Amino acid sequence: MKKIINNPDNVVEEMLNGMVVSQPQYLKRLEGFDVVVRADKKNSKVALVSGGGSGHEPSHGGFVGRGMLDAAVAGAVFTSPTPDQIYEAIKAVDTGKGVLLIIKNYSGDVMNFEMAAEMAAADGIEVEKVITNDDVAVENSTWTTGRRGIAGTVLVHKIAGAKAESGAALADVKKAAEKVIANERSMGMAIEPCTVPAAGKPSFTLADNEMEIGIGIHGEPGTHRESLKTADEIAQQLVDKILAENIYGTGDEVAVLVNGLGATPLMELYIVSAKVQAILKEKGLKMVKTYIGNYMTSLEMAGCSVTLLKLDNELKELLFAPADTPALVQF
Amino acid sequence: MKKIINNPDNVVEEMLNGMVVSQPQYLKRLEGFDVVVRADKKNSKVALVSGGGSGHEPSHGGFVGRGMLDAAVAGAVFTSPTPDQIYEAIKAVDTGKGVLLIIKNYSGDVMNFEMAAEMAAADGIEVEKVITNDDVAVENSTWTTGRRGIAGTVLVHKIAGAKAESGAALADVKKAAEKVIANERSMGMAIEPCTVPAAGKPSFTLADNEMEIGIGIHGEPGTHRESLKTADEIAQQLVDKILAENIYGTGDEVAVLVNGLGATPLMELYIVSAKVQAILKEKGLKMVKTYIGNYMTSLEMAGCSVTLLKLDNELKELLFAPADTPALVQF
Amino acid sequence: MTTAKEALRVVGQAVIDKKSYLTDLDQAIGDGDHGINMARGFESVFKKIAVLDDNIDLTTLLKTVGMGLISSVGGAAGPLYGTAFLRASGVCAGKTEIDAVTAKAMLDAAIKGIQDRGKAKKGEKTMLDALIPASEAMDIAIKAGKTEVECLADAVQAAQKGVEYTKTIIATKGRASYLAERSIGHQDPGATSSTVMLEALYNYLE
Amino acid sequence: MTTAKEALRVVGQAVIDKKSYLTDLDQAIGDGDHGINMARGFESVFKKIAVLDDNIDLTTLLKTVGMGLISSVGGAAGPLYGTAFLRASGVCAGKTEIDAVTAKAMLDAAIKGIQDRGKAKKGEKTMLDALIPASEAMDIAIKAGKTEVECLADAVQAAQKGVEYTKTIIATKGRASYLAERSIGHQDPGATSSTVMLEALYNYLE
Ligand SMILES: Nc1ncnc2c1ncn2[C@@H]1O[C@H](COP(=O)(O)OP(=O)(O)O)[C@@H](O)[C@H]1O
Ligand SMILES: Nc1ncnc2c1ncn2[C@@H]1O[C@H](COP(=O)(O)OP(=O)(O)O)[C@@H](O)[C@H]1O
Ligand SMILES: [Mg+2]
Ligand SMILES: [Mg+2]
Ligand SMILES: [Mg+2]
Ligand SMILES: [Mg+2]
Repeated sequence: MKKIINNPDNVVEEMLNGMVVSQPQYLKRLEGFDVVVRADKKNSKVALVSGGGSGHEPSHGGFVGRGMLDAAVAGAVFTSPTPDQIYEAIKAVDTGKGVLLIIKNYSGDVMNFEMAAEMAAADGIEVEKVITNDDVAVENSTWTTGRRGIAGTVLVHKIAGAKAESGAALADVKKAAEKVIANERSMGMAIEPCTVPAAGKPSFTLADNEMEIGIGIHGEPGTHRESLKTADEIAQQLVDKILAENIYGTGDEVAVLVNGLGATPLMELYIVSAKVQAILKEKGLKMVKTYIGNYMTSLEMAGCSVTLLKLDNELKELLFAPADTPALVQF
Repeated sequence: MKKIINNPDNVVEEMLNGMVVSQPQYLKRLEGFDVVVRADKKNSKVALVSGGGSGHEPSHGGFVGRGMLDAAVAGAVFTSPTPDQIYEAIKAVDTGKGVLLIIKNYSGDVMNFEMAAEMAAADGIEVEKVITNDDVAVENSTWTTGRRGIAGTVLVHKIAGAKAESGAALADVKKAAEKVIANERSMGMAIEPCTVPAAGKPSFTLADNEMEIGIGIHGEPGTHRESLKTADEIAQQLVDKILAENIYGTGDEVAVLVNGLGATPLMELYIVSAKVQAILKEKGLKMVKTYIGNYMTSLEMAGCSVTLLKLDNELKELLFAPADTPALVQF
Repeated sequence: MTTAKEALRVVGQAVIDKKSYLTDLDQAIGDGDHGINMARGFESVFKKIAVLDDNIDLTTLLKTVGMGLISSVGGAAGPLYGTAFLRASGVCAGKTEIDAVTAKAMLDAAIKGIQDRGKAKKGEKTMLDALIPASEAMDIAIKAGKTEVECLADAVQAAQKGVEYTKTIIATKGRASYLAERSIGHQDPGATSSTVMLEALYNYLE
Repeated sequence: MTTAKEALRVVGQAVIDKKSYLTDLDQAIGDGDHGINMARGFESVFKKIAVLDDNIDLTTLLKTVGMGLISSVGGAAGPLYGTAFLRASGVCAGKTEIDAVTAKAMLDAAIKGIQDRGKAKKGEKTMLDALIPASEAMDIAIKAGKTEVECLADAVQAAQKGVEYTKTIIATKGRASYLAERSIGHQDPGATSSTVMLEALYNYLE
């Protein structure tokens, strides 16, 4: 394992410290907890709390700021945070207008956030939750845990964040978040695995000519392994799987997120994006906004995911609304 | 070589295409050339042109936009662009107020940009140049080519860009750029090499317990090799070398750039930044702004660099001025 | 003399000792953190129970363990095992001696807690595939009039068989479910850690 | 019969053939692109001269080569070799036969061009460490009354020695200068490509 760290057991603590001392204009630490909150004064609005295991940076702490999240809770690497931490985050950011929890669909995340929500509700805090599940690699059947939440979660942060900033009520912020979730799908792949610091060895191994398709964001293996293809073929494969969901049609306005998993150079993401845009254009979709870069990573995994979000007027306006966070600034 | 590409010989072309089709609100391609220019209407101001070899994304195309560059010229991977390309960029962005070339100090870059400047001057375009040389890994002696330009170049884009946007004359924009260059120093290191697509194999090899210190941004070996240290020791080593330049003193206001070389997770950059901030604080410096992320990369090299810039009132104001580009948005 | 605290220590230490084994199992079909999570959890629990009286009653002890696991493990295993210990704690309240019937009632409460939280049932390739068979085996053993330790021995054997069984099925709950067919051939980390705990308890009491 | 165009083709092809060798040399002490750059340059030049008359005069040919290299090679080598060919082209203007004296004058003009652009001198571990000794050897050969081909043979030998010499010195110009002492033991890629061109020309004419 080759990493620029001090101690595998301290990476989350030291990272959170690095975040707040480096960007005090955006973030402050909830003393004693693995939680970062907005540095500016709380204003009376619905508060957004997200989080999950660490290792997905800039998610989620990087999206704490005006127009997006109010707090992010950081678990151990790839491990959902515990309920007490989430509970503290909820208490810290509630202004009496209620709190929306944005949870990625993993058994662990859902259970821990739900326990925290129960604790906060017992305090009389109004808490609602949405569960992101954009990953089409995983079949959504009544038998399974359902699709995973991956990079599309960031678009939920963005749009629900803008809705909350507009002064909307908790129910409406939740509705906007759910609309994003209903209209977005993602699909990812990797050419190199990652190494959980405390585990010390790669989560899987790939031969020089292999890639994993349908990869998640926790170093877990994907749905299957194939021989390495060209960027165009990869883009085609990811987009085909998304389009097969049949929710995107000619004339639809969409946002695109070409997300790097951590170690993939922007050059490669641009090459993938070129093909993604070409396919979507051919299909008659209108790309009104594309995000390209590392938004939801998996430590130093090399690979990428593509997310598509169908926009109506409300979502489009919220997507384009200003945001000012460490990892996403728009105006 | 494992990359998400189509053809090693087409990466620059496909990347530039990906950039403009994905972010048409920011960028357009200079038809027939490896040049991206601002998509918005030219307004009458001093124009800034930078560029260099490709493989440093988001540098430089990612910094084309309001408050930063007007054009970026992309050479082959790690190879300075040719004079004819640079010349076209200059012609495309000049509004009669003159053009400032921001060149990283490499023989190739300097020669090609100078030839282009001669061609443009022959057309009657007023052209000035500044040469960035922030890398303290390389001794600056009269015998050598002088220090290299690395990540600090982005801060020159930012500050000279803000100065130009303010309507300043070419001489004053140049002066601001030179002030940044005089007051910034960088130092980098790597734990994994990168692979130039057309070369097909890593630029060097490192054992599992080795790192390169004093690394550049072109996959070239660094000044020396050491056994891998902790993040704190690495941060100390990089900062010590920068502080040894004796231009930063107690009470000085500084901007810090903790730059990833491409494959280093943000988590690691935050851990490094925590230590960098601690050392500088101890030294009595005031960190007024920190940038953390992939600003000047070296393909999928794993490693980082630290840049320090001493600010006076003018530089500080320009640093904090708005910018709206694909890779840096501030307001 | 055996104390509840000492028994718990032995059980926790067994899990900590299997940290990399459990992590390896989770790397194959999950995200490679189960051993790390559980070891972090029991180390945290050890600190919490260190301040308790050596002869602390089982109910208080298990409640401390449950709360401790919930606030230190995270992931799926944290809420599940945490809830399991809390529910078991409820069953033994006021009791000084734990007979086989009480032990089984505690195990069943734990299982119920895991199911309330995780919504899984037998055959979904989770810790339940060790725990439910363990409970069933105990039931039979109790009815056959076996001693406590014999009952526990049967429970351990059933749990071990349950772990083997998890190799043969597709996961439909937890992270491993994302692998579908690819999860076949691998044993479930959570079923394994459950069995490790039962084994340790048995070895200690025997 | 030899034509300028054919000679140029042979020289360019020799460089293209050494693409990976030159790139490997540049990986050791530079950024690993010299062979790639030069091959891209000559491939582009080949396309440009393909449309020229087969008996095109040397001046026009060299000018095309120089312009072609400048607009396709990039890096340090592009402006340097490009300028070199342009300057050489100036010297042979109007000449139909190239004797040894003219050849040396062309080489000297090329060297001067490289120095005007790159500000380097002998002993800095650059292409000049092949080209300047080649010129010096030609000078001696001409004074000794040798034939053109003999003069060229001596130039090639001197260039080869120059390449060997670059292994022994520290680079103070170009990217390799960043390596300081670490550049010792490695031969300069640019000196090598210069020598490859001279060798190819000699083999063709001989
Ligand atoms: N819904 C569930 N019900 C019961 N057990 C579950 C459930 N989901 C996961 N598990 C158990 O949790 C184990 C994984 O725990 P762990 O690796 O610590 O958490 P995570 O999957 O969040 O990384 C699985 O092996 C499985 O036994
Ligand atoms: N200032 C200079 N004068 C003469 N030759 C130089 C100079 N700088 C570099 N070179 C030559 O250029 C060669 C490197 O060319 P190349 O690798 O194509 O360019 P770059 O260094 O920009 O990647 C070196 O081996 C050296 O011979
Ligand atoms: Mg986990
Ligand atoms: Mg180069
Ligand atoms: Mg796990
Ligand atoms: Mg080179």
